[in-house]
Amino acid sequence: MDLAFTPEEDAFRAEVRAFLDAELPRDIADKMHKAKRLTKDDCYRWQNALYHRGWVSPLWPVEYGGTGWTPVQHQIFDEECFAAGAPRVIPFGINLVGPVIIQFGSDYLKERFLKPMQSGEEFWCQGFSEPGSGSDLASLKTKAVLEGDHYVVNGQKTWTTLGHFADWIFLLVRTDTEAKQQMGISMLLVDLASEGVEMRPIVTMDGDHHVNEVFLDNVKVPAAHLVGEENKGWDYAKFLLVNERMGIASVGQSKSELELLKDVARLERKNGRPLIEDPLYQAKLSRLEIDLMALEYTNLRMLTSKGGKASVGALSSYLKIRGSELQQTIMELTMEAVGPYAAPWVPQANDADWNGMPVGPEYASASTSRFLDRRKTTIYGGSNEIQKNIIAKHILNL
Amino acid sequence: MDLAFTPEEDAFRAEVRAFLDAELPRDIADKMHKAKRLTKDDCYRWQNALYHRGWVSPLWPVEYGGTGWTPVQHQIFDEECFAAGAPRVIPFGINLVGPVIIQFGSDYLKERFLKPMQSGEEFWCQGFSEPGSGSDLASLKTKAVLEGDHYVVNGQKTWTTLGHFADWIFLLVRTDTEAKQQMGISMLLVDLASEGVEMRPIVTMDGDHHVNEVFLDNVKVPAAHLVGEENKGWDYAKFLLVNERMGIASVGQSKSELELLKDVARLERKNGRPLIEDPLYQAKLSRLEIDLMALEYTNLRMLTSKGGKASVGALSSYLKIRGSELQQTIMELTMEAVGPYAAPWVPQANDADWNGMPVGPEYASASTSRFLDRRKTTIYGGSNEIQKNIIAKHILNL
Amino acid sequence: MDFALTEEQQLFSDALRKMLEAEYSQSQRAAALDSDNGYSDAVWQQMAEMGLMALPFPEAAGGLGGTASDTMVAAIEFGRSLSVEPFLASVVLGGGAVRLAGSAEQHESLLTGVIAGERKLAAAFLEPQARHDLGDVETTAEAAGDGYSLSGRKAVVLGGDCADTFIVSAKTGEGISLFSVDAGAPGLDVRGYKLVDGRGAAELELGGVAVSADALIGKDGGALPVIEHVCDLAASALCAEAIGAIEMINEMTLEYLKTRQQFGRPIGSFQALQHRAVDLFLEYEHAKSLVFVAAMSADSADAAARGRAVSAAKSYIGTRGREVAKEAVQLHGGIGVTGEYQLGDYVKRVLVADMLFGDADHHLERFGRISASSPAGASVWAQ
Amino acid sequence: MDFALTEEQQLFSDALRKMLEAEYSQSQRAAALDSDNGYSDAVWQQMAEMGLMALPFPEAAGGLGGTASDTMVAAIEFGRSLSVEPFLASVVLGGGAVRLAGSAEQHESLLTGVIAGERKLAAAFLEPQARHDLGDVETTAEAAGDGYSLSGRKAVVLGGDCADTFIVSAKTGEGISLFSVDAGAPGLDVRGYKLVDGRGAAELELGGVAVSADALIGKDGGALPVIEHVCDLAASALCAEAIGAIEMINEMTLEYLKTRQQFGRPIGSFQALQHRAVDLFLEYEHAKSLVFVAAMSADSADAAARGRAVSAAKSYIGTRGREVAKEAVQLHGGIGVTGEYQLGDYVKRVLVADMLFGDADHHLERFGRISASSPAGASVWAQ
Repeated sequence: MDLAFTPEEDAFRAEVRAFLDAELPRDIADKMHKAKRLTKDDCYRWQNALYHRGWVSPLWPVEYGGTGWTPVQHQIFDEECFAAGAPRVIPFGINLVGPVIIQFGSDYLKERFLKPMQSGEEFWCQGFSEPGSGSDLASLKTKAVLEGDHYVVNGQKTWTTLGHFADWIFLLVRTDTEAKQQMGISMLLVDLASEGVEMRPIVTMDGDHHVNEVFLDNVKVPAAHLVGEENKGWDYAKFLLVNERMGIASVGQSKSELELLKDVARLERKNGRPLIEDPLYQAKLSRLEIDLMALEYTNLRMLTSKGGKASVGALSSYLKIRGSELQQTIMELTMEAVGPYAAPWVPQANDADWNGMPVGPEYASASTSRFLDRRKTTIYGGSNEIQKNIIAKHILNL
Repeated sequence: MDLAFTPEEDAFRAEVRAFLDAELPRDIADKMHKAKRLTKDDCYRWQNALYHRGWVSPLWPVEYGGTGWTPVQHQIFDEECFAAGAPRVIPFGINLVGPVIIQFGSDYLKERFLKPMQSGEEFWCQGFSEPGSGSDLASLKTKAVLEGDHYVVNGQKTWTTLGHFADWIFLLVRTDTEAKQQMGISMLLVDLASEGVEMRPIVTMDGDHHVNEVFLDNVKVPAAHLVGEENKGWDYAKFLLVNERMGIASVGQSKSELELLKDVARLERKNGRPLIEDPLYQAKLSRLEIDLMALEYTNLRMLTSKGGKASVGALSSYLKIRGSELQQTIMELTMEAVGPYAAPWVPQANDADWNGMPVGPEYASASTSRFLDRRKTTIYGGSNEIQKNIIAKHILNL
Repeated sequence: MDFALTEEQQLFSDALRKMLEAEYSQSQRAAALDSDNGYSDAVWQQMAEMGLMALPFPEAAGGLGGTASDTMVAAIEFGRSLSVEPFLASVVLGGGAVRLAGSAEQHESLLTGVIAGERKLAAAFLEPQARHDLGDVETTAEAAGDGYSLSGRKAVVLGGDCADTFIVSAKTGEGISLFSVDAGAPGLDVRGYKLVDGRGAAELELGGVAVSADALIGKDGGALPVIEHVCDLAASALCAEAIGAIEMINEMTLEYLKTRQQFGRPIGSFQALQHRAVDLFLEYEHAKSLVFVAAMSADSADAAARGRAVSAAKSYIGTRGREVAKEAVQLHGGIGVTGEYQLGDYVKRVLVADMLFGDADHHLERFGRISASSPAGASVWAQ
Repeated sequence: MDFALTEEQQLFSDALRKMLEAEYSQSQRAAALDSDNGYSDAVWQQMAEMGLMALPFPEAAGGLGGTASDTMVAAIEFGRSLSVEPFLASVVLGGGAVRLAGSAEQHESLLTGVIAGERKLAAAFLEPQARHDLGDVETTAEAAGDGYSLSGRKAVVLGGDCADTFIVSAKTGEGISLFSVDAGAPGLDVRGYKLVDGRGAAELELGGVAVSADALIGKDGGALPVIEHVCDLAASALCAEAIGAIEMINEMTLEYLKTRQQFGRPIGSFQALQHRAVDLFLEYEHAKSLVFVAAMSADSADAAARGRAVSAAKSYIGTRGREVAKEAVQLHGGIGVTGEYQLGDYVKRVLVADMLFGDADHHLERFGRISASSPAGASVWAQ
């Protein structure tokens, strides 16, 4: 048992910092710290920089461009990136479908998709949820029928995050309508430029456009773009969802956001002193910080445990639940910290090139909209209720 | 809409105070305020005083000795009694089986049981729960078989509060083993002095004896001691349980206990000032006090609502849930207020005639044992989980 | 002690609900938000015709002599319909200050227009540095000629974007005082914007704004108790709006639980969600009781009793209301976070109810101060 | 960074668990509680033989040179088995003070007996008026002849009922200092009692107790940092005991949910209870991580880093541990509140873990002070 970093780990941290210092564009870091909207080009520039450094897909097998880091190195990398203001790499390619292609995809798929996914030349988005299938994902209705050398896909997907940045979508589709629900599902990789694909924005209650609906009307998909075997898509989806849950604890991001929150609490004043010294507010902040410490070390404890992948997969549900709650609490406490100036609604202020004058302190502008936006973290990636069902069933055997 | 008391209500309050001043034995009030154990004689003395004043069964129909008070008068009476240190009248006779006998019992039962129940000459206890039937009360197994002019009862009851003070027990028994669960149940009134009745104490984790197991071995019960009709006992039980839930909000008791808690918080010191002025502690106390205000006025709002008995019956579940939680919170905050002196375990100090020296302040002695004892409030009277099931089904129609 | 609406209140509540249901559909409201005013002038006029603007004012000033309970009855409907009309700003806040502190002449000159729905007032009490502290006033009113010259900044002035006249707190040599200031006064800069819940508000900058001597409302230096009372009235009304919004949030959530199917059954048949739905309704009932108590206390001149009741409600609504809003979104899942579904608008109304006139902590602390300083009972332990 | 037990620790943990499972059944424990000692002398001797009493002491003093992590491994087992042996009192607290501040002679004279299991120490730091404040010392040590005369009162001295020697904090002219005082010293009144969780403790009254000059442990007036460090070590061990108890609480609850039948099915099949059971285990995992971090930090001489880690764990265990305990009782229903069922004993252990060495609020505030005073990052807003 040892809490200290090794000299190698310290050296690695220095290396990461040097890289960030040299390669992270300042304008992007500034946007991140000030919660401004990122453009697709911003995402591309940062991902491409990571790609050239060989750090874009650290968790992949080394032969595909992974880094072979220890869990502690991953944690260090994550933390340093967020602290410096690097955006999270859009996860749908690198973290979600990438590992699925590597594990289950044909050589053709690996050849065709992995490099542009890493370089950022092709962005990906996710086509799992449907209007009628949220928590009950296996009830999905989008259908694919094999006709010769291609599938014809019809249906509708929803909650497609950053679909408007994406070039490709990975879909769960029903290929066997006779089989039991989970049995007849396959995974297809679909070019969003295909005829019959229509993407429509969903504006969320924060007033912004993060997610989309995707309509698929007789879309032709080459049969070669089937992942693995037909009707085995549910297995691939489960593999993918475990990976999704792991990233979703967002320890590095939350640690960085907590520091920004503490800055706000130092600048705001209540009863003549900095808000961070106000007993009630400080207590809330401390509870959050302690919860985050617990999350951080639980994450490390599990990643370094000798229980192996299986137990990590199951325990990742704990991390998802608490991690998503803390992401929300950070924004809730930021909103509270800002006081009455959390009430003005100035969505333009979220644009980095807006020249207007903010209402109240600059950090106030985004506080309530980010609180609202964060409501999604306990819903997506398998709602926290679904996570609890998973734990009750698979860990507690209830 | 008017929050003020009428002159008549003020006059009534004065009348209650004068009565308490004159008739509430000082030694009993002192025990109550200091959380000392009451003897059966203490309970008798106070109940008998109420009986002679005509106030022992205020909720009963006037012809049976009820007072015909308005809901506000009930509330005033309740509050003043607790504030003065009067014990709660043991509820099993007056509040629970009494109204059932009045509503459903034969003239013989009314004649035989109501007066001594009111005067305190006969105390009652409850025989509903069994080791295997807690929340699932209808699965009870204690059996009664009619043999000529009496029933023969066999089985086991548990969680019988103050059974060791009682002379009589009202039992739910199965009289038809063929019928569907709820259909075959009857209610019997049983003399605890009958042959075959054995009462054994259950010591709870606070170290005290409040509840009992009751073993019934071929106990003969006169057929005339059947309440209402055979196999209708479930209806009577439901009627009784609604009454039980109503009393269980315990607004008057909690208001009085909150004042005692605030006294403790004024005497304890933290960082050189009274604990009641410590920001974190004061915030907890205020939250409790506000919750209790909300409970108090919700109680009044429902009692004075024109929705009538039916809606009161349903809404009483809300009062039971929050009321029982607040009874627990009061003891939890008392335990916290006491600080390190909540750790010593001096159960003898709960006896009024103990002459030893307490460890720490006198009010510290009972703080942790009362916290432990209070865990029962969210379990008994239909656990809060059962209340939520009732609300979900009967109010929300889910 | 009586918790029922009077027959009059019930009739009035029904009429208002009917009017708003007819005139304030989601699309009508959206149009109102997009209009120049930022609210529906047609609804505003109907409100005036119904006598709403006259509600709390004395009969001598042409009002109806209503109580804060009457205001509550109206505000619950504003919350249910998500009204963005500046009733709270003009009638409760601006009008309340004039009513409580103004002379008969000021009642005449300022309230007549308010009652007719022609003049809109706004109260400029809070300042950028003050957070929720009404006594933290840096704006100054210096004697200048026959009148005063006002300089300073005012923050998040509710209804300030469309007000004709501001009631402004400023420090004279005597202390905090109130002044009426015309929206068009030279030296006054009004920067309007919308709040999260769609209402209008403004930042004010006063750069030596000249007002006459009779612009002083109430006693020179004696305004703080008035401001506190007016803000208690506003907080009480805001809590009533919030309880109206919570009512709708719960109705929508219950409906969704009954209709949304997953795993082949309505999600409301899952026990974990049932218990959480029960919590929402339990909180609603308890919050509503406190809102009633606050309204019945908000007219009281007894600052401690009034403050205790208002702060209890405001703090409870601030925390539990937000919890209810968050839970309702969670129980909805994805649909709950979309802008098109109206749940989000109700959530925003509940959030803003906590941000204005003192947040939950502010009122929790105020309640605690009042409560801790109340005389101790005869302690059994101190004997 | 490494969170796994070393192989040595794992072996030791297994051996200790085996011994306690054999020697510390519910009935054996009850007998120990009823004995004169109030604990099991047989178990105490076995603990000594296993080297437990030597664990944290330097090899030079005959100890094993172990770390606070080693203590944690043992303490988890004490929590699981509900041990009432005075390990925490004698080895961690009394022994810790001597180890950190004492001279080589004092190590020799005091620790040798401790290591052999023959001498029991207790630390008398807290006073009746002090609540959780270790610096609030009114007990005085006046120079008298060659030594000192100690007067004052000490509160809730863990293991004080059976200690041979007390390590007492008292104020000299220089400030807070530590003294060793024999249990039999004239003028020392020891009033022993049991705590809620079955351990022994005592109130001390020192009425001019004479001690010699070499009873002073460490620097005259320099004891406060030592006391704080010792109490951090004790808090860390107490948290480890609590996590052991929580482990058992969760195991018992899960087992009960699987076996108790109501409405014709195990109650653990009801979704509302399932989700609440998940919360118990989630809290356990997160609490355990903090307990590990506290143990790995508790030996640090860096008071801020150590305080941050220990206070995080202590505050988390204090609040969430209590929540887990309460929920477990509730999930059990009636059986959960009976004295005979051992759940209540585990609950009591968790409660006491919050009451000693600073409660949850105390540590939350301490954590907040450390955290708020840490240097701000380069604020993006202040630019």
